[in-house]
Amino acid sequence: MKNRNPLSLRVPEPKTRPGDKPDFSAVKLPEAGSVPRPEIGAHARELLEYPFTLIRVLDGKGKAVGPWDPKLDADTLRRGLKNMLLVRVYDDRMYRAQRQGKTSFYMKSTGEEAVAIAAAFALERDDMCFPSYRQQGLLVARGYPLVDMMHQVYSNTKDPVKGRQLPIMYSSKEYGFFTISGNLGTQFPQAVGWAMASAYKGDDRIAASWIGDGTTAEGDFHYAMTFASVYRAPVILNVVNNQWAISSFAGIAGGNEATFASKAIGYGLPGLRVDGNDFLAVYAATQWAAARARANFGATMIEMYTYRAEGHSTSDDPARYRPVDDGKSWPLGDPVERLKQHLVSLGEWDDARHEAAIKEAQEQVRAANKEAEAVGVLGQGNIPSVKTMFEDVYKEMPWHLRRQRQESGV
Amino acid sequence: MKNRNPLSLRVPEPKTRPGDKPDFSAVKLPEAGSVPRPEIGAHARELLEYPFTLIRVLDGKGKAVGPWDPKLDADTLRRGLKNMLLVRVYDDRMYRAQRQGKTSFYMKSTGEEAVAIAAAFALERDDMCFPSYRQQGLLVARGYPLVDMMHQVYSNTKDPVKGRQLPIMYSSKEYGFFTISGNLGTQFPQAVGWAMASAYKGDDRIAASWIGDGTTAEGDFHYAMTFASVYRAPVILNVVNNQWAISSFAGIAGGNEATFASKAIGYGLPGLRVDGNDFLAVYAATQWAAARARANFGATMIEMYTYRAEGHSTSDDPARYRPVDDGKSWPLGDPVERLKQHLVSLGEWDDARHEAAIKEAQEQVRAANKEAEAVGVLGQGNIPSVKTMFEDVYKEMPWHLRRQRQESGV
Amino acid sequence: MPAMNMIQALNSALDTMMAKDPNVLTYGEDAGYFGGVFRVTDGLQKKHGLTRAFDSPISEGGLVATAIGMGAYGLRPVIEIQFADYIYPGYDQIISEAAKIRYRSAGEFTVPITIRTPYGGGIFGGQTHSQSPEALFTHIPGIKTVIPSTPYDAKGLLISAIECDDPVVFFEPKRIYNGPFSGHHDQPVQPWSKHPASDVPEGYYNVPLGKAAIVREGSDLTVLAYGTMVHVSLAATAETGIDAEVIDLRTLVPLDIETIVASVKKTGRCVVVHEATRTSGFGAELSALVQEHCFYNLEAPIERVAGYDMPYPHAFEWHYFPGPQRVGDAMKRAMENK
Amino acid sequence: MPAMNMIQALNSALDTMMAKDPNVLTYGEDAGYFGGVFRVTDGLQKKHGLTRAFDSPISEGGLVATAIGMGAYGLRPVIEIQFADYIYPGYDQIISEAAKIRYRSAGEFTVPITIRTPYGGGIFGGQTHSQSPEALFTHIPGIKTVIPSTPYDAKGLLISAIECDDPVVFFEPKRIYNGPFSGHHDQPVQPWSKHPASDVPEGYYNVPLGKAAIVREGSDLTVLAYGTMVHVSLAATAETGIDAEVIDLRTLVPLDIETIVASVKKTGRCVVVHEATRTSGFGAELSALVQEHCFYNLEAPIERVAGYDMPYPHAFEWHYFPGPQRVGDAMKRAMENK
Ligand SMILES: Cc1ncc(C[n+]2csc(CCOP(=O)(O)OP(=O)(O)O)c2C)c(N)n1
Ligand SMILES: Cc1ncc(C[n+]2csc(CCOP(=O)(O)OP(=O)(O)O)c2C)c(N)n1
Ligand SMILES: [Mg+2]
Ligand SMILES: [Mg+2]
Repeated sequence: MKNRNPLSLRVPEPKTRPGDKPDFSAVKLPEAGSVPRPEIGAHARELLEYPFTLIRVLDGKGKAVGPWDPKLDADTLRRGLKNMLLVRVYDDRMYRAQRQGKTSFYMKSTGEEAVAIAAAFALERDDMCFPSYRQQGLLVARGYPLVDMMHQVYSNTKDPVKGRQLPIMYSSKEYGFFTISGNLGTQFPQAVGWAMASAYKGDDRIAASWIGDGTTAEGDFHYAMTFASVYRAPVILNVVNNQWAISSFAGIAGGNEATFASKAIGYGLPGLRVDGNDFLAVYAATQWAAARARANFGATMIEMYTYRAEGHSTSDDPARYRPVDDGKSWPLGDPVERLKQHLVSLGEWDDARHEAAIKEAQEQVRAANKEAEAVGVLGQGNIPSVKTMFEDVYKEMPWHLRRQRQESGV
Repeated sequence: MKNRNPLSLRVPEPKTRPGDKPDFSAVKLPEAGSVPRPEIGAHARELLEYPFTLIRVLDGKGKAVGPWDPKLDADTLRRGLKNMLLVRVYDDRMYRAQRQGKTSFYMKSTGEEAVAIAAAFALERDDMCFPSYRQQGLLVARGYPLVDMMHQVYSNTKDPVKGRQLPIMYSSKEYGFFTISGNLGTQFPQAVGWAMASAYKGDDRIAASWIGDGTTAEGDFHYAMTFASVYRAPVILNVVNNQWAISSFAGIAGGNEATFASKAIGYGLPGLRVDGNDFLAVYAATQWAAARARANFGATMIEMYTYRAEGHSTSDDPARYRPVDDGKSWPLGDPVERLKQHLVSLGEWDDARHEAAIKEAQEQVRAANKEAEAVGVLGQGNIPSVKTMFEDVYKEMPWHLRRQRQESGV
Repeated sequence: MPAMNMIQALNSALDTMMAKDPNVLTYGEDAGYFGGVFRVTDGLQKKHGLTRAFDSPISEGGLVATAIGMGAYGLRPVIEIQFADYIYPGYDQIISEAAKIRYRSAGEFTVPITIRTPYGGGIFGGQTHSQSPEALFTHIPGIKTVIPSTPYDAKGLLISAIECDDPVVFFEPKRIYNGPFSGHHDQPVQPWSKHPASDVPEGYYNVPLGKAAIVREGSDLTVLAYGTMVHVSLAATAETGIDAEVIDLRTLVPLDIETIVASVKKTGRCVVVHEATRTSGFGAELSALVQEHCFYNLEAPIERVAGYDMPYPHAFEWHYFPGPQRVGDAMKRAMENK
Repeated sequence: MPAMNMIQALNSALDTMMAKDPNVLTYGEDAGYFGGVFRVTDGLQKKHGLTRAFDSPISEGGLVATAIGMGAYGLRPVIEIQFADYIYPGYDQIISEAAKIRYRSAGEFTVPITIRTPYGGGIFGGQTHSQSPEALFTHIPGIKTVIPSTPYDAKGLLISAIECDDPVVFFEPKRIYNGPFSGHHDQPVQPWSKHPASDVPEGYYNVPLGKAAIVREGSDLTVLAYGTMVHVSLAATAETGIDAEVIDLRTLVPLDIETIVASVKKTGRCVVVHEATRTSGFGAELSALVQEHCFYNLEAPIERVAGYDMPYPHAFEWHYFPGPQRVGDAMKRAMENK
């Protein structure tokens, strides 16, 4: 018989709010090295536990342990560290540029550098990336010129996308970096389509895409997972769980009820859950998924478990909705510090070299920024010719746009 | 290093096509009664195996076995059987009416009667249903007048929706049956919203919704699951896996890669997989999910595992894409025959009474149809006044519709 | 040449392009083995292989999104949306992505995809199998919107759409798949075989996008129509005896403005016809353009004949459908003011 | 009464209705604890409770769909779509469901929901924070489309929208959230406090839907505008010295046709202004309606001033934005023909 207890609506709330002490006691961390590494051909049905654990390689002392250790040589590790430093310095500089009124908007990837850099290292140079706005590290790792990124951020006369896009919405076909969209998640199923095309043509290139934890709630997430599963598309679908979607904690996206990685189960895809602040773990998981895709075993979904250390964007102030310095208490630390610690423990790095590397990165960024600012910053009129505003709507300009261009008097 | 094997695109194909023998050897059936029945308050994390098994109560001999046996009395079972017979006879009659040119379109639920009837029995009369077009059994079980259903199918002057909807797109607020949409899946997240409202108000009514296997690929499926999970909505989300979506087998929706029930895991919801041709199993699973929802433990997703015994609709000819009589070989049989067998084995039913029940159903349908046809069938002009065509677009008719009505000369 | 109906002509366009270009493939709900609920892709899987014509999940959003990804790779996918009434789950990917990718990437990435979808009423399909949503696409820069009215144009325009480097939404007037339709539902159905435009070449040819066709020359007034309404307008012309110039737009964006303006300057009167609901329909744009270009030539108000502003109501098919009577009445009103 | 800007006025409307009616609740992305990226729901969770103003998953489709379900239950949910540019994943639920449920159920089920969303340019938001998609809703029967241009109207219209038993899409001109905007981006920003319409009552009042406002009486020509463009049009009027009658439509559907027709019959000239892209924008419908109702009164072609047909380009904010110069030029063209 029907019980007569009144129902009630549950609205999830984070453990802490401004004024509270950071509290990550709910974050359960299995030992580094404790998760086995399956065959790349393993059936998804055999991998049901992976979404509920956490793949970690670097332990508390910075040692690389367990079957997921990719055994990278010291040079590669140093390049990874330097790339992460470069992105971090670049982010700081561009953030400052926005504060100085030199552009309208900026978004940092601080604390999440390993997610992009290690992935770029594990992928082939000609694999295609469909990023969100927080994987600028992919471009940096692939050697895209910093100054061109800055031209884009400043919307100046050398902006590769001709001043048409909001800052950080980079695009580079040459570097295998798909034009970033302001509409969250749309790139996820597009990456699957690109991967289907590669398979259709008997090519050997794969695709990879990244969305955030909050974006998993969009239909595009479901479309991507469904098509990737049905057509066994060679694609890596990364969910970067940095715990926040602007002011909403991951629980608003369902993160309290199940891990994001576990969403892979319902599509018959492997779901790996990875310490996103562990360069080696990100590299190893990406490498596994890439090998699996290239061997025609299809797609893998990877939850990159990390933390958005700073504000969502220059328009955001996290102090309004989470404890100040929340990030400093993140139990998985900082990706730069952890890879540094690892290299130091190997005797392949030290504070002096680290300082020098930071200086070098700052030098690179300063030089590039000097060059970019010389070309122009936003609001000073050094924008592409207004004529070009009417181009590329279609391959050929139709009569009505020609007419509008005339009326505009340019 | 990158391997150079060419990739290839995989397009799933069903085991059999026209000309082949039906082959259901891939359908794995656990013993009836073998699946335990968890506490209604069990955490979804403890229920990970449920999406991969099959809840069955009626065994091969028609005996009710195991912990899911709802122990219904014989009268209830007989009412269930009679309701299923009534829907089947009704479907046959309306299908014939369309073939006779008395309406434009019809869709049967043949073979899936238990899915709707047993659910209606397990739900409270005032729980709200958000059905697809194949749960006419809900209306029948709740005692909605057959003749009104026919008026709708004939779009005649007594059509409750005033001739505005395609046949079978019923609507009845009084009977807790939400207006059916032609757009697949839209009702799934709407049901979640209704359930959230019930919880918001401290009400004790719950919602239930039904979509097909094919429809799970729509974004609305994902929206419903996400919101139901996040806000712990008191709703039952049923996926009626009848193996086909028009001409596409369930593999095109991802059914070869994972069970539909397993999609619940990624949202932290219980996912039950149920023999949809087993009246008792459908009743028991619905009862469990309803009790769970009413006790404020939130939503349950149920995969009703059944088979679309006939064509998708009057516009469809399944002989073009699957073996003829495929349905006859469905390993889980026919819901009417199985409940009949159960009642007979209990000594509560026999062939004579069954024949009589069929006759009675035919009588009811014949009488109702006589009445409905007398009011009018499609194409004979006995439609609602054309004036009414302009009403209910808005609560009050705006000037432009008044003007269009004038111009139309009615 | 054998007479083709519009379904056969569309099928022939796909077959021709799949044979010509290995980068052309097609997929959609029920579009594979079964050949589509309207049979437009019939036989393509058997002839060109499982991976070139296949079924898709019921996910219009996924259909469009994956096609965009394929287009970015370099393929020319043709996807089928089973009914235009069901295109909306894919709307975001069409207008936020397909339409904008060339522009936002400064031409680096392009979306050479074709989205085929049957539209329009006249088949007792009720409110979710009868819609005409073309205006929801003509408002979006970056998309081309194409609507044929004969088998010959259907094949030629579809081939042009597939070859087009910009995304094309290709609306197919399902009511005239099997034969032209005057709007007189009570008269016997005409097969295409009796119509000259059913004379469709087997192989490759194209009909350029952006060019309208004057299907009837006349001097009294100009009728602007597309799809099924072209045939209804011709019927109304015959029945009213008004010497109308009937223009089949064929492409809505980019529009063939010269042909329209030249005609209205000649006739001084204009009637715009479509099935879509009136308010903010494409007829509004046509009316605005005509008065902007021909204000001093107009001798009477531009008339719009369109669907009433409501969902397409099942039982009222013929009260709702803008048939020759309503088109004729508008033509007469446009002639009144001398 | 304290001066309110448009954000405070909208917040006050929500606060007033939540206090008045327990069936009113609001949710959206970042709309709960944080109070919305534009602060419109600021403080409502603290004051009215966690279940009455809360965050939603990033799922515009789910937002609209659950609101429809709540509406069917009997609540009056107000949902926030963070930017109009992101409304499209919810488009199917809005136009296929919210707009049609009353009709298809013969009035049995209704959808008394309000969908709030900031729209429009002028903030260097680039192509996905500057869009004006109103015409994609005015084409859909069953929805009301509302756009305020002042704090007073914003509160009064939002209250009417919440009380309306039909679904309302409520577009908020984000550029004028904090102050009116003439279009002269180089001039100092004006706060609302200097504007009479910032004089907003604390408690309940409403401004009826479907009624336009004549914000400036004039005899030379009629300007039809809404949202930010009302202020731009007033600036253009002052700068050209043309004695224009400026009409703020406030509701696009249902439209206040009487006010429009009376004005154009008086002036004989008309300029239509909006930020949305020109082709198939709502200006086309306005132009078509005016020439249908006032053909014999028109002394010059109806002019349209609109966004160019392209995505809103970031660096070209002020070349793209239809400012007072472009509006003024159109007004002059409309005056030329004597
Ligand atoms: C379709 C859509 N809805 C809403 C937004 C506004 N928005 C921009 S970023 C963001 C939060 C995204 O969070 P998440 O996916 O976790 O990515 P993160 O920013 O944490 O990397 C929102 C809601 C948008 N850009 N697109
Ligand atoms: C959004 C949308 N896309 C496509 C269709 C066309 N359509 C109607 S029924 C159907 C198949 C549905 O299959 P399934 O979900 O398995 O339900 P079943 O018919 O088997 O009960 C399709 C594709 C539709 N009605 N709505
Ligand atoms: Mg995030
Ligand atoms: Mg099915």
